[in-house]
Amino acid sequence: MSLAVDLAPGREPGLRLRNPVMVASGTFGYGTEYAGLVDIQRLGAIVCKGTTLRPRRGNPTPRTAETPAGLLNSIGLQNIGVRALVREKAPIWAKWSVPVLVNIAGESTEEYAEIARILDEAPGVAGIEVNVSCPNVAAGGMTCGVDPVLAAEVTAAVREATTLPVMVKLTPNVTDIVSIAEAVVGAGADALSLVNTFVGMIIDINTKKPLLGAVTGGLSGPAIRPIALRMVYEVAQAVPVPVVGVGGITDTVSALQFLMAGAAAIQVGTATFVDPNTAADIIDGLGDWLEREGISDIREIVGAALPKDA
Amino acid sequence: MSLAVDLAPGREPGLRLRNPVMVASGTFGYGTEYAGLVDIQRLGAIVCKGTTLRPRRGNPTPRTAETPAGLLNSIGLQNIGVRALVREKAPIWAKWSVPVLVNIAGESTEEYAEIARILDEAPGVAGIEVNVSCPNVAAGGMTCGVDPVLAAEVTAAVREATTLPVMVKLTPNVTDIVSIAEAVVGAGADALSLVNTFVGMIIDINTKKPLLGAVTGGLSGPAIRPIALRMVYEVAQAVPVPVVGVGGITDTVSALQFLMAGAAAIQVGTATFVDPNTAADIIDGLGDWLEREGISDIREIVGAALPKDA
Amino acid sequence: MIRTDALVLSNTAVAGDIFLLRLRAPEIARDAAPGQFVEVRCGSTLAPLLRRPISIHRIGPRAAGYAPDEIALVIRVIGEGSRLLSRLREGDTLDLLGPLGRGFRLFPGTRRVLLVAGGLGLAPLVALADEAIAHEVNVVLLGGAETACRILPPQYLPPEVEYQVCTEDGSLGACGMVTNLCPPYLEWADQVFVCGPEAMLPPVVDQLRALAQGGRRLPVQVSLEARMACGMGVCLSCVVETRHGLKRVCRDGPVFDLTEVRVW
Amino acid sequence: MIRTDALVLSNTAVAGDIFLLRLRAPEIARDAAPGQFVEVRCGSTLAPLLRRPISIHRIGPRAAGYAPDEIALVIRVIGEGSRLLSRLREGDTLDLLGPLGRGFRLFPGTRRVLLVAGGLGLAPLVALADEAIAHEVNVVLLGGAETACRILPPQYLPPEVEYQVCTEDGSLGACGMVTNLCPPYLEWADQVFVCGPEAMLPPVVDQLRALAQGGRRLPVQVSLEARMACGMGVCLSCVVETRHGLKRVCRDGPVFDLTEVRVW
Ligand SMILES: Cc1cc2nc3c(=O)[nH]c(=O)nc-3n(C[C@H](O)[C@H](O)[C@H](O)COP(=O)(O)OP(=O)(O)OC[C@H]3O[C@@H](n4cnc5c(N)ncnc54)[C@H](O)[C@@H]3O)c2cc1C
Ligand SMILES: Cc1cc2nc3c(=O)[nH]c(=O)nc-3n(C[C@H](O)[C@H](O)[C@H](O)COP(=O)(O)OP(=O)(O)OC[C@H]3O[C@@H](n4cnc5c(N)ncnc54)[C@H](O)[C@@H]3O)c2cc1C
Ligand SMILES: Cc1cc2nc3c(=O)[nH]c(=O)nc-3n(C[C@H](O)[C@H](O)[C@H](O)COP(=O)(O)O)c2cc1C
Ligand SMILES: Cc1cc2nc3c(=O)[nH]c(=O)nc-3n(C[C@H](O)[C@H](O)[C@H](O)COP(=O)(O)O)c2cc1C
Ligand code: FES
Ligand code: FES
Repeated sequence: MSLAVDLAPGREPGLRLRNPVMVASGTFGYGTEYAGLVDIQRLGAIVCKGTTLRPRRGNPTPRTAETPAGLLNSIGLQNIGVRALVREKAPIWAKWSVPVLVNIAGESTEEYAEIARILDEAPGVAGIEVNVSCPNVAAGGMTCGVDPVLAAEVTAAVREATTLPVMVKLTPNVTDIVSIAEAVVGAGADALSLVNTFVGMIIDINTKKPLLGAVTGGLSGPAIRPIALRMVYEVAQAVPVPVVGVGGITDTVSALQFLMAGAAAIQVGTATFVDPNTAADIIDGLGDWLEREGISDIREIVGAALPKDA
Repeated sequence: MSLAVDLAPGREPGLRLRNPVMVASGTFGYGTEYAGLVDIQRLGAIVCKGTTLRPRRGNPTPRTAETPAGLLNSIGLQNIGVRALVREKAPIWAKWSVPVLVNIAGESTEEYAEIARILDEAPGVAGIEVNVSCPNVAAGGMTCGVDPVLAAEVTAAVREATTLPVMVKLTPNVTDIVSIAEAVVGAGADALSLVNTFVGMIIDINTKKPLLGAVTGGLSGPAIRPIALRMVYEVAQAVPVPVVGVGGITDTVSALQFLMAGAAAIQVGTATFVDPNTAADIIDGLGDWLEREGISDIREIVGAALPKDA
Repeated sequence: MIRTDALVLSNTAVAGDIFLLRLRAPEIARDAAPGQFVEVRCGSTLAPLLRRPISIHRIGPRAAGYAPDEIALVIRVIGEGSRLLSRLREGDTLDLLGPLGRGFRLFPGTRRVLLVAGGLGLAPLVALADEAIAHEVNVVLLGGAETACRILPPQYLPPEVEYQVCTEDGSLGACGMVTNLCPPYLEWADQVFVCGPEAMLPPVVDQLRALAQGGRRLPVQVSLEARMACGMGVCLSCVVETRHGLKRVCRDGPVFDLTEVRVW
Repeated sequence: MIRTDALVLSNTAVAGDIFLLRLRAPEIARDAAPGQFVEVRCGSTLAPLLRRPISIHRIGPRAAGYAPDEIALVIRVIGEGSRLLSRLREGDTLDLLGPLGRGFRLFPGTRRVLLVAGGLGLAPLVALADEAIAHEVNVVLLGGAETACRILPPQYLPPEVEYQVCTEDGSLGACGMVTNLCPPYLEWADQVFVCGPEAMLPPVVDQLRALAQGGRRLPVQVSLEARMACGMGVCLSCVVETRHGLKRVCRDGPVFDLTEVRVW
């Protein structure tokens, strides 16, 4: 039975995962934090924290708040910067068998390209996930992910700057995610991941003020799952590259829903906070399910729920 | 202590509610169904089921599915049509003290206008809520709510066709809800209500097919609350007319959050299914809260959480 | 119909993953008729969100040792909601809305009823059996399920009921679909009541068609399931096509004359 | 640090809306140090979603009749999560992740410790008191709360502890903030440990500043609260400004030297 998938089949040597279960950016640190609790080498891939050119302090606290079946966060890309990452983290990853993708965010097209160039030389980096969608950073972030032209521009610049597999991560805060997906694929993305978080907020009725220090934050978790799933279903029908489904996945059943909606792989985010073993449990669960169903290759069920004429 | 609000202060005789707690379209039928269980005359207002020019059969079943803290529905505007409504329902409402708004949906601008004209003569109709946002009807619905020009066109046509207060209900499935809100207010809306449901789906992994008969449906319930609240917060800062907050309100605390975000009134939808007394409980809860806080008029807290310079 | 916090008197695992909940719910016990259901809140949190429709299984049958203010529900564990219900303990409360829907109609002249249950379709038929027995009507109850541990053991039924069971895997009673057991009893009964999965209806309809060709038209009532959101007739989630157009299972049903929903 | 299903041995309402949970959790009891916490799953459903950080209140203190594989938590009911925890019953299991964070550091030479608790800040300080007593260190515990029913009754503390309480409304003990009780004991103690709301820190800092002017620099450790999502140092939700930049309360703390987080 095979769980293996390739997220960059159009590019040598591809981005081969031994299984389609990744952990999402910002929810697994640099991969080292959970090492004591989770057998991280079993994961399909790890996407590390959002990384910028220079180190960032991030947003004021409070930075998270719970909502019904959801989590709002406004971390604001606190990170050590790409150079420290290449120096301190990538050498650790180079010894791992699990591929690590670096999630990057820039404040301009040039910054995106520069980060990608710096990563290109780093051993231990298996690919780049371009965050054109972070809703927390006023400059860059949001504005570029909601506009097909800008999103394509950033994609092309990153594509140009690196030979690594490039996956572009889309924001769901748009009227028509398919048009953004098509633009980004046209600009050279090897794969797409979707979705990032939905812009939301919560008000503390005691202080009569927004609870988060940054006023708004990004909503993740099971609450957003049905919307994320619909977007994956739409995008998977529209683009020829692998799509990675993210958003509210908590268990094998929800992972299977995304695969059947056309996702070649999935990412687990918020659920890791609830149970650090979620991703590993899903890997086991997918294997068991395939066996019960008598299916020998996970790729057979990718897109099983898509319209047959698509 | 006063809970009263006016949702059409710019228009004689206004749309005065004795309290800001309404029940949302599609979740309270024609108001008669819950009459045995809820003291409906206490409500701020009732918005009746989405109504079209001709009767509609709606979508295939299954039409609903539960999601984490949410509900997907694809009822597809099954309704008796506006003429039957005027004949059979409006005369009942005319005897009620609670105002009833009719939620309308057309397949073209002319249809919207025609429905509005028919309602204009009906006693028992306190106002019109224009659903430019129903995600379930291929023709009309979605397409017009996501485009500022079309949304304004529909608003202007309805405005033209009736002397009743006109509230326009916005869809959240857009990149920039503020631009739609501004366009609609510019076209003559007396008030805005937001949000309608988010397009989502669920896949049945046993059949490997979308669970809903209509494939996608609209997501409502507490899951969407943080996103709805953020949109109300944005729109309330941008438009000069009353904004009605809808989306995942389940209790007094969540109702207060929407009021503080700038909503002049709120609507309870899905929560009524969970507890039919939710709206009545919120009315009591708001009264108690004002008393505890020593506030004499609910309008004092409307927008309390908005930036002070706005 | 009211909303009430019923008191859990007991919760018994009666077979496999099936639980029998006895509840004190005076207003519901007073107003309920066999075939009606309640909408149950499965927990106090926002997930699971919606109430679950659950058939009323017993309405204070004195003969079975119930007090008149008691009702019973049977729960089969399927997903999150039923799992939470299965964990209720004596002394807990359970938030109910009901009784809801239109129940079974036992005709005054009826002397012999056939009840045909697929799986937990049995639940509401037992309340009907109680009523029939109280009216000195003879009751045959045919119960089928996939496998033995999904069959309600006979000690949970009124002793007057003739109870025949079958399982799809043959682990208890005859092997096969419950509808296979029907033919002899269709000759015998004055009224037939069916509750269970949709798949039971085609064979029943076939058998009735055969009977009808022989000149015998039996009155058959069927209780339908549907995905519900409100349970109150408001949301139009649970509609079903009938001879008179779309009807709501929650309010116009769940019990329909078979002739309303199927032609033969 | 592990994830484990602890067994609930007892759940006692000890005061107002405060509950004492005794749990069998061998690995956590073995590894935990005073001041560390666990991340607790408050239910089995998706709402409430996140685990809640809860301080470890007792680590199997034999003198208090605990077995060595037991821990205790104290819970004050605030919202949904703590409400669910307050309803746990003997025999239930509780999903824990821990022990997490860096605890209090009792210096080898210390003979007299002052523990200053605001509200449920008392919870982890009792584990520290147990340890101190085991090392024959003298312990004064000052506990403050808004009102009497939020004060842990003395029978739940080791008898060796000198326990002074005060309430903001004067309903028990002295009237006022717990920090008002500190001054005499600051002269007496070798080490001070503070746990409670942020608002306690400024008065403590003021008192320490006065002492420092008199030439006495006391080592003070403070346990901080912060909104957490992961509890594991991953999400960067719980950061706090320190002398060495942003630190994570969940991993670099919750216990910090006061000099790290405040200047005086
Ligand atoms: C009129 C009626 C009477 C019923 N009586 C009983 C009874 O007596 N005992 C019992 O155990 N069950 C009964 N059911 C089915 C019961 O409502 C569902 O099995 C139960 O809700 C499963 O919920 P869950 O949360 O465990 O499963 P999940 O799969 O988690 O449920 C998810 C959602 O799907 C809906 N759903 C799941 N299965 C069904 C189904 N078969 N029909 C309709 N909706 C479904 C649930 O209501 C819920 O909204 C009845 C259903 C109806 C419509
Ligand atoms: C290190 C640490 C140790 C703690 N120890 C204890 C303890 O021993 N006993 C105890 O009863 N409580 C303790 N708390 C606080 C406890 O985590 C929250 O009071 C509790 O989570 C309230 O949750 P709720 O679901 O009842 O309330 P809700 O208000 O519904 O919680 C909603 C969200 O806000 C967060 N939250 C609410 N209050 C706080 C708070 N004061 N600090 C941080 N986050 C908060 C919750 O974790 C949750 O994510 C501790 C908190 C921290 C950070
Ligand atoms: C605390 C937190 C931090 C995040 N940081 C990033 C980030 O740095 N870059 C990014 O692209 N996405 C980030 N995300 C988004 C997640 O990667 C993921 O897209 C989102 O949470 C939806 O998935 P989920 O519902 O499984 O959590 C973050 C999410 C959370 C909860
Ligand atoms: C079953 C159902 C039917 C609905 N029908 C309509 C409708 O006909 N017209 C409309 O404008 N909104 C309709 N809505 C949307 C609600 O009015 C409301 O905007 C939405 O559910 C969000 O609010 P909530 O989270 O409180 O439910 C419907 C919602 C549900 C759940
Ligand atoms: S479930 Fe809402 S109408 Fe039947
Ligand atoms: S709570 Fe996630 S880093 Fe501290």
